[in-house]
Amino acid sequence: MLTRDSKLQTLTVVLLIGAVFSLATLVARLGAFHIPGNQQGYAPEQPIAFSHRLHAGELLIDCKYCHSGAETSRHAGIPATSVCMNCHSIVTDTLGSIRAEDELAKEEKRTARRMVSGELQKIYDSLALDEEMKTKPGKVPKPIEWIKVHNLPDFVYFNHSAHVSMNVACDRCHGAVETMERVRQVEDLSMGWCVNCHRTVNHTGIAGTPVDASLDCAACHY
Amino acid sequence: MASMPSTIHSPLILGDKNPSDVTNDICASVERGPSLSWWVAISISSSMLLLGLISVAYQIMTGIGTWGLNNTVGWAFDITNFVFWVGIGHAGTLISAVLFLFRQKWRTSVNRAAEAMTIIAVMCAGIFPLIHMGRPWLAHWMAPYPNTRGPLWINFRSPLVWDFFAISTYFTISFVFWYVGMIPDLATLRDRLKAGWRKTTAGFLSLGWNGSFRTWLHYETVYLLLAGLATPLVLSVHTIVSWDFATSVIPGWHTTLLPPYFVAGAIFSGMSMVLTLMLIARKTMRLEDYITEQHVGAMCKMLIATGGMVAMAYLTEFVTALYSNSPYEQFAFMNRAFGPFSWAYWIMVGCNILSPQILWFKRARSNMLVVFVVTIFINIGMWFERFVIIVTSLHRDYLPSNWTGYSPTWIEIATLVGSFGLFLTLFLMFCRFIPVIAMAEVKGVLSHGRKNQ
Amino acid sequence: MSDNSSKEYWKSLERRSDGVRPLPVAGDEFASVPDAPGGERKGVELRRRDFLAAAGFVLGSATLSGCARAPVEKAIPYLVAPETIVPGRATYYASTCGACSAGCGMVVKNRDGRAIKVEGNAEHPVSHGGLCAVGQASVLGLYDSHRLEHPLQDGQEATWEVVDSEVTHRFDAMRKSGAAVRLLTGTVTSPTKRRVIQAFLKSFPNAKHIEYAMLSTSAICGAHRKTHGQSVVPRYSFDKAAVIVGFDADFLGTWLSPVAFTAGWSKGRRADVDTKNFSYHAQFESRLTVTGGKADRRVAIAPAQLGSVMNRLASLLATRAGVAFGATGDDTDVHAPVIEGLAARLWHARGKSLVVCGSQDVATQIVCNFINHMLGNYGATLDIARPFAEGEASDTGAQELLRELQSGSVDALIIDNVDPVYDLPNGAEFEAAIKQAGLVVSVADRINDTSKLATYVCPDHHYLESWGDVTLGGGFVGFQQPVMRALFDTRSVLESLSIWSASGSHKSDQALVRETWGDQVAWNMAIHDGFARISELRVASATFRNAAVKPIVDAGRPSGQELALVLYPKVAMRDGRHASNPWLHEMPDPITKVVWDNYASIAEDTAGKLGIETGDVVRVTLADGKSPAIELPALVQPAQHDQVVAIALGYGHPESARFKQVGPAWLEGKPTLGDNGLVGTNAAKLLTYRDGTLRLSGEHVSIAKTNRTHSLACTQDYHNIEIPASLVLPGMDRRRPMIQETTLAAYERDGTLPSHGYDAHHKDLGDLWPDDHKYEGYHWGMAIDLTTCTGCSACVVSCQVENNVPVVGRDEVARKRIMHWLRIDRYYSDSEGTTDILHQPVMCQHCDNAPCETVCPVLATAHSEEGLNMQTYNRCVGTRYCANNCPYKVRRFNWFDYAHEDTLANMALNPDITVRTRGVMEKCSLCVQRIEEARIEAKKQGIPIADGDIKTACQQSCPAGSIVFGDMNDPKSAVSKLIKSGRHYRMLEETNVKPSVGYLGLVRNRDENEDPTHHG
Amino acid sequence: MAERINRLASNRRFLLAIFSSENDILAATADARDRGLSIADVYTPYAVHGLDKAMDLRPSRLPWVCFALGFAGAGFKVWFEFWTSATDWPINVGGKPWNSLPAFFPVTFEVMVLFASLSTVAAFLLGRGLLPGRRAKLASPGVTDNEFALVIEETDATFCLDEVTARLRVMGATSVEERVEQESV
Repeated sequence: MLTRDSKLQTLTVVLLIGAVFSLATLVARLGAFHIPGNQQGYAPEQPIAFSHRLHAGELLIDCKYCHSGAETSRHAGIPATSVCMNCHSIVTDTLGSIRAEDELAKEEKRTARRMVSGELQKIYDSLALDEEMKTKPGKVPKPIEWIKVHNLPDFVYFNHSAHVSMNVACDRCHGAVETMERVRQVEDLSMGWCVNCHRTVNHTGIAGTPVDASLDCAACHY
Repeated sequence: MASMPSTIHSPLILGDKNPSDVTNDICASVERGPSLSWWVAISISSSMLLLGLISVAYQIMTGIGTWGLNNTVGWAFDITNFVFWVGIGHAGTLISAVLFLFRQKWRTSVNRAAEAMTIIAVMCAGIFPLIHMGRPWLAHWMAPYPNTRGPLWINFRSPLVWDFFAISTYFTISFVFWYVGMIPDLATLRDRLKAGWRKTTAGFLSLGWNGSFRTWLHYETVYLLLAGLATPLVLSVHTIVSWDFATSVIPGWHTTLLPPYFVAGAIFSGMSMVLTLMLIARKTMRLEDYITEQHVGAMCKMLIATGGMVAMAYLTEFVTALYSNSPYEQFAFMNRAFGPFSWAYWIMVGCNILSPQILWFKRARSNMLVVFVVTIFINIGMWFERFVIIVTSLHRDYLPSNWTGYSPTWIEIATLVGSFGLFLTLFLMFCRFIPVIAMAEVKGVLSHGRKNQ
Repeated sequence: MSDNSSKEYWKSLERRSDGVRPLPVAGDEFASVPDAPGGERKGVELRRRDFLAAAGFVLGSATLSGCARAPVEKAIPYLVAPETIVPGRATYYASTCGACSAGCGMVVKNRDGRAIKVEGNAEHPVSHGGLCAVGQASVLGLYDSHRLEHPLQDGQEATWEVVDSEVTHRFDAMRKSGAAVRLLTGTVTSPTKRRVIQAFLKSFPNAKHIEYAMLSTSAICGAHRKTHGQSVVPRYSFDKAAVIVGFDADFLGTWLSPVAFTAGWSKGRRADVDTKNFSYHAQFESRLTVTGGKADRRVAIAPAQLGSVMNRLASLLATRAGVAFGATGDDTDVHAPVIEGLAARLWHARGKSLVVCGSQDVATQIVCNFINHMLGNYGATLDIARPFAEGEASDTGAQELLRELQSGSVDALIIDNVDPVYDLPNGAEFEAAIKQAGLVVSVADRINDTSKLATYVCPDHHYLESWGDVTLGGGFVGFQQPVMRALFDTRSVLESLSIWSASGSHKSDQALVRETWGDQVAWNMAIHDGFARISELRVASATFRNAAVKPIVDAGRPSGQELALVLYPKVAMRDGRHASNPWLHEMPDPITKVVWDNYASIAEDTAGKLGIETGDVVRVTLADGKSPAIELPALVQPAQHDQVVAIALGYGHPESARFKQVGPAWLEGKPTLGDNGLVGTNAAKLLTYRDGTLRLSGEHVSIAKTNRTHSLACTQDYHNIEIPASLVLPGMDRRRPMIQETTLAAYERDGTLPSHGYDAHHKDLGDLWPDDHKYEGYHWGMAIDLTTCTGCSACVVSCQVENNVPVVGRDEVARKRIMHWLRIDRYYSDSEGTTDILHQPVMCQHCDNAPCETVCPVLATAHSEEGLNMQTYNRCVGTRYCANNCPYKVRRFNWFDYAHEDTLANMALNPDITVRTRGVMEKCSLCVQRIEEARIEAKKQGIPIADGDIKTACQQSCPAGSIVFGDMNDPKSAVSKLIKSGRHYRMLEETNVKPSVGYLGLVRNRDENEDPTHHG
Repeated sequence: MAERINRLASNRRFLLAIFSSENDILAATADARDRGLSIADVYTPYAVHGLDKAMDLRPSRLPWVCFALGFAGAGFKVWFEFWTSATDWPINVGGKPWNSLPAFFPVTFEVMVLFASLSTVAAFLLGRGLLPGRRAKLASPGVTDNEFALVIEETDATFCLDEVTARLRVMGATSVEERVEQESV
């Protein structure tokens, strides 16, 4: 009898340790836990290593310069490649590497080559441009296939212009994009998150202006 | 003793059994190997179950469209089966709880099986609300739990939510009640069986029961409390099921009569199904001494009583409609009796009202074959009662432009057959593995009606 | 914290291709267009469905792992963004509908580079904002996967260069040799096309342009040539007519320009605006049409009786006018008193009346002209100075061509978008004869029975991709403009003819249209508006030639008690040119409510005599035995003349074979197609030529029952306004008050609808909780005028297009599972020997005390703060409890995944609306997407939404303007005014569900003793 | 004597009497109680009525657990329903009032029953130490079949084993034996 009992005890202890261990592992993972569909933290690698930190953070380019649909349409929009070319027809590489080339050319006593960064080259390739910014004959322009970061389910209707015109700041949903090298989904973009904001602003207003954010299902689902 | 037999003083258990006989007799069916007839029965029932499983799988993969429903008749076989099985599921708790509270000692012979039948029937019933959903994989949305949708909970005003809570509570309580009642018998089994998986299982499940009277004392209290709680529960469940219809706006559904009508109907159908199964079990499992003509007679009387209530409800419906002066309501009932589905209505009346009348006669009550046939009729009639309520009310409601017919597809019929398959399979398993009669309770009433003790 | 840990998952996931068919890109200009319009949403419908279906399955297993991610979606921007397109914002272009020759104005919604919805142009001088079902549905023709994507040479893919060079070469040779060139077209309503054709043919010494149409106007043109010297179809103004008489002319349903006529007709029937000028409408017709259904007095006549009835009317009027007319008509006819009363009314309304006739017989049309002339209607309600159309005065051109072809004397045949093999009675002869022609060039958008015979098939643009113009009559011309880039390598027929012309000048269709009009129109304005007013096309010289008038001798056969055949165009299918459009096949016929079939309509008595029931297949044979018999199911039709067998044209089209795949495939599923592998049966074989015109009616037929049956899919099982007498308690009303009607006389006197037993103790039940839901902002509501609703079903299709409502197929409809959010209930009402037809559009009534909401366990349906009954598809678990508890049965359940497999057709989906998955409930949302769009725009501008800013899709399409939507809280809104009307009622008001949709009772211009509610 | 005291400190001694009928055990138990013997427990195959009085046991306090938890469950549920429907996100459902109290009762009732019964059963099982897999300590193998066992603890030195054994035999015991339970240290 005694031996059986002690066997049982050992088993209990082992099981208990196992349970505690699993629980500990689970708790550690809890921080990374995502309900399916919750893509918080999603930061896919993009075809071009475009830095929002540089453009929006350092150069202080307004969000709506590139994402011009935000004010007028439901989609903020990904800028057309031609929008990049507004600047990058002139700016082809970082100041550092151009200077380096200038100095190198000076040392080697030759004219400085035109420097084109690898990432920017992808833009030119997309438009089928050669080094002279002229259309390369025989090459087909191909748009850049960005990876969508902020995906809402298809059964949700979200309208950027409705929010932007009510002075909802971009970072309210997108976070401090101007600090991100690569864009990351900061908020979980869940329904609860949307509803809570809609409820809060109905009490607090946005930047002191009272707003009427709808809580009807049909505001987003139809 | 023989000259003046009366229910109160005649023995409940025949054959002058002592507790040991009871143990031997009842455990025998568990201990001896399955008979050929059991194998035949289970192979038939599990084939039915398989057919049901295939049809449900097909339905879930393809869509509810594989049922004969349409835009007007959104429920038919599915909810009919649901209400039918829930109704069947009422007898067990009723026999266990209500009769317990009323100190009806004869219940002890049938309560175990009746409770098992309840649980199995509720399982059969529970399947239908699940598979009738367009997206059953989202059934958990019926439960209020914290989620990413923020403050979106569920609609506590919906009778379906009430139903969800009622059925799950009912199943839980019935199961607990059944299990608690079974602990002493499991202990008996544990102490009788030779070592093996069955002994281990019985040992595991009997929770260390040792027959201590201190435990018995609390046990009796728990049993009484459970009975006390289960009695309003059993009434509430079918009341809530009836509210699925009664709180709607559909003529023929929207009536205050439905709760008592449904409860009476449920008891009626449940009693009838218990009797059907008991009559088979007493014959095949040689339990004539435990389930005596006296038991059958008592249950027949309950059938007459509840059948009378049901008949009363059928009549009242018409009177209410007539009195309501609502043309929609009046039409609903005229349409029930004389419309395209009048055949279903008259099957219902014939089976539920006319057939039990024969049980007024003692000779009929003591003829097991007659009783058996009557219970089969009632089972059929009660299925049709639900069909009539659901389909004939829906198929012709307010706007004549929406009036449609309904006919089941083979998938639906196969699903109904499958639910019977599940019911019978589980019941046969129960008969095979669990003492079908509550030994501990029967032992307590052995002396009942015996003069010398 | 752990953000970076999951990066690896993403790289490894490939984008799911889903078999999305890439959009064909025409041309390779430097990418000023995206390689896929709306690239961000490309193929999104499939993923959505997959996602919804998969989400549930995945949930359980994935919850613990926490690493389940949605598939990677790509965002593909433009290379160079076009200035006018903002992704996600719709642009609207005015154009002219090309679905039939009526020329209704339309506004086309273009979203992310693709046209997704067409709607009526409210400023249009002809259609006044409505658009019929066919027009609404025609947008799907753009995304028809059967369209040719490139030219064909001998059935093989070819380039335009090759085809052009070869065709031009051969035409040049013919110009020199004087070979016979024939151009076969449908009715040409485009001045530019006529000009281009003339220019093209002029260069050939022996060339001829032949026009034909299955539903031709030649009899009208012929009659006017004889009476007025001009081969025209007048412009009819129903709005100016106080008395309207129709003789077999379904002008509200299918005749000539139903949208414009409905708009005009309904203007005279605004009971709330003006009861004094409420028009009187009498209709003499052999079968039951929507027009007859709306008439104040409808008389069922056999085709053979038409002549005598019109003779009688003409003679009565001639007597009053003091003009001679050769006959007196039959004054012993049973209808004589009716005709006499009508003559008096017409005479009283001289110059304010209109008599129209749909007969294909020139002599009959002449008498019709005579009647209108005597009544002084020319110049008042009929305009031949600025006609609706000019046309051929006979239908014999095509037959002459056939003989020419058979004799082998035609060297080149150009067939422009017509299919004579299908739609002419001797199609088989055509098929054989076309092969005799030396060169056959077909300008067809697809391979059909005729174009498959062509050497070269030069696919035309869809009308939404091309430039064009249409004569509208009344001094207007309508313009078509391309509303999106052509999907395929197609070319406008105008351009093709210009290239093949002698000059060989390659002019674009735009240039050609512009050239036609020169300075006559302000081009930019005209294109912006979609129409322009032009200086008069012709100067009237319309003196009436009395000499032409002769009484009708033999207007129709047979004369005895034999059965007469009546072929007719269905409201949805017309002449069958849209037979590839599933929306139109699934639109319930306004009269019979049958979908996906044509049938032989037989009157109740006749069917009884012959022992035929609905669904029996019958064999219909022309008595003269000239044509082979056709077999099709019978339908017993109330209110049809006993001697008539009516069969719809446009069915049995070879193109309909494609619908084999329509509808769910499952164990007990039945096919959408009939035994012949097609939808319906082609009745064109039974058309006959007589006196130079193609006749639709009057032939003597025999009908025989076969032993086969073919069940017809009908959306309605019960047809009578009264419920069965056997199921009603004695003394109770058999009629339920869902449709309330009255007579003009009673309404003028009372100003309200007659009261009925139902509302006596039910009016204004009040609320138990008046303070909880007050609707302080907007409170959306709708009012539908049953007086002007004709049942034409434009709203049904418009709703389907706007809201991505799936097509379910014949079997599903037969199982009563049609998905239309808006249905039109149709009841027959028998009174005093005549049968009235009642139409009632029913959509979700948006009850403030909605029974459906209470019962939903998961809050998938709830009420908005603005009184809308919201349905959240993604929350729905599909218990169907809501649908059961809906007294109106307007909720629609997705019984299956109603497939959207055709990725091209999916481009017509509205990207703002969720495509619903299997197992969820859906229903009318009162076009909440339009409300939300208007709200967002109003909020951006900081102003409230003005009345009329939001038009629901059904409202927009309604030719009669019967549907009004708006804010019930705004006392000045149109809907509020209608709610105050004495005719306003809400359906099933007595249940106190408080619907937000209300109806305006049906008023017929009748004496009170004709009141249909006062009988028995 | 010292040895006996020593033994008592570490072991408990019991007298086990087996009876074969309900009436015998009732009488024997009552008799033992009247004699002031310490009745450790009685083991029966079924609940013998009257034995509680014979053993002088107090009624069970489980009804209190049942009442309290049932009440708490109902209270929680009615609050939860009110909170979700009227406070957390009031959604207009069919024009019903935010606080649709009557509609909240059915679920409240069900939850009350659920809480009350499950808590009662749980309290019973835990209170009596009935747990899955628990090994039963049987007074006699037949107590779950047909035997009735009376267990009397030898509480003090005055306990006279023979006398009690004799008495028990008189009362109908089919067997009487002494058992010693090792006290675990």
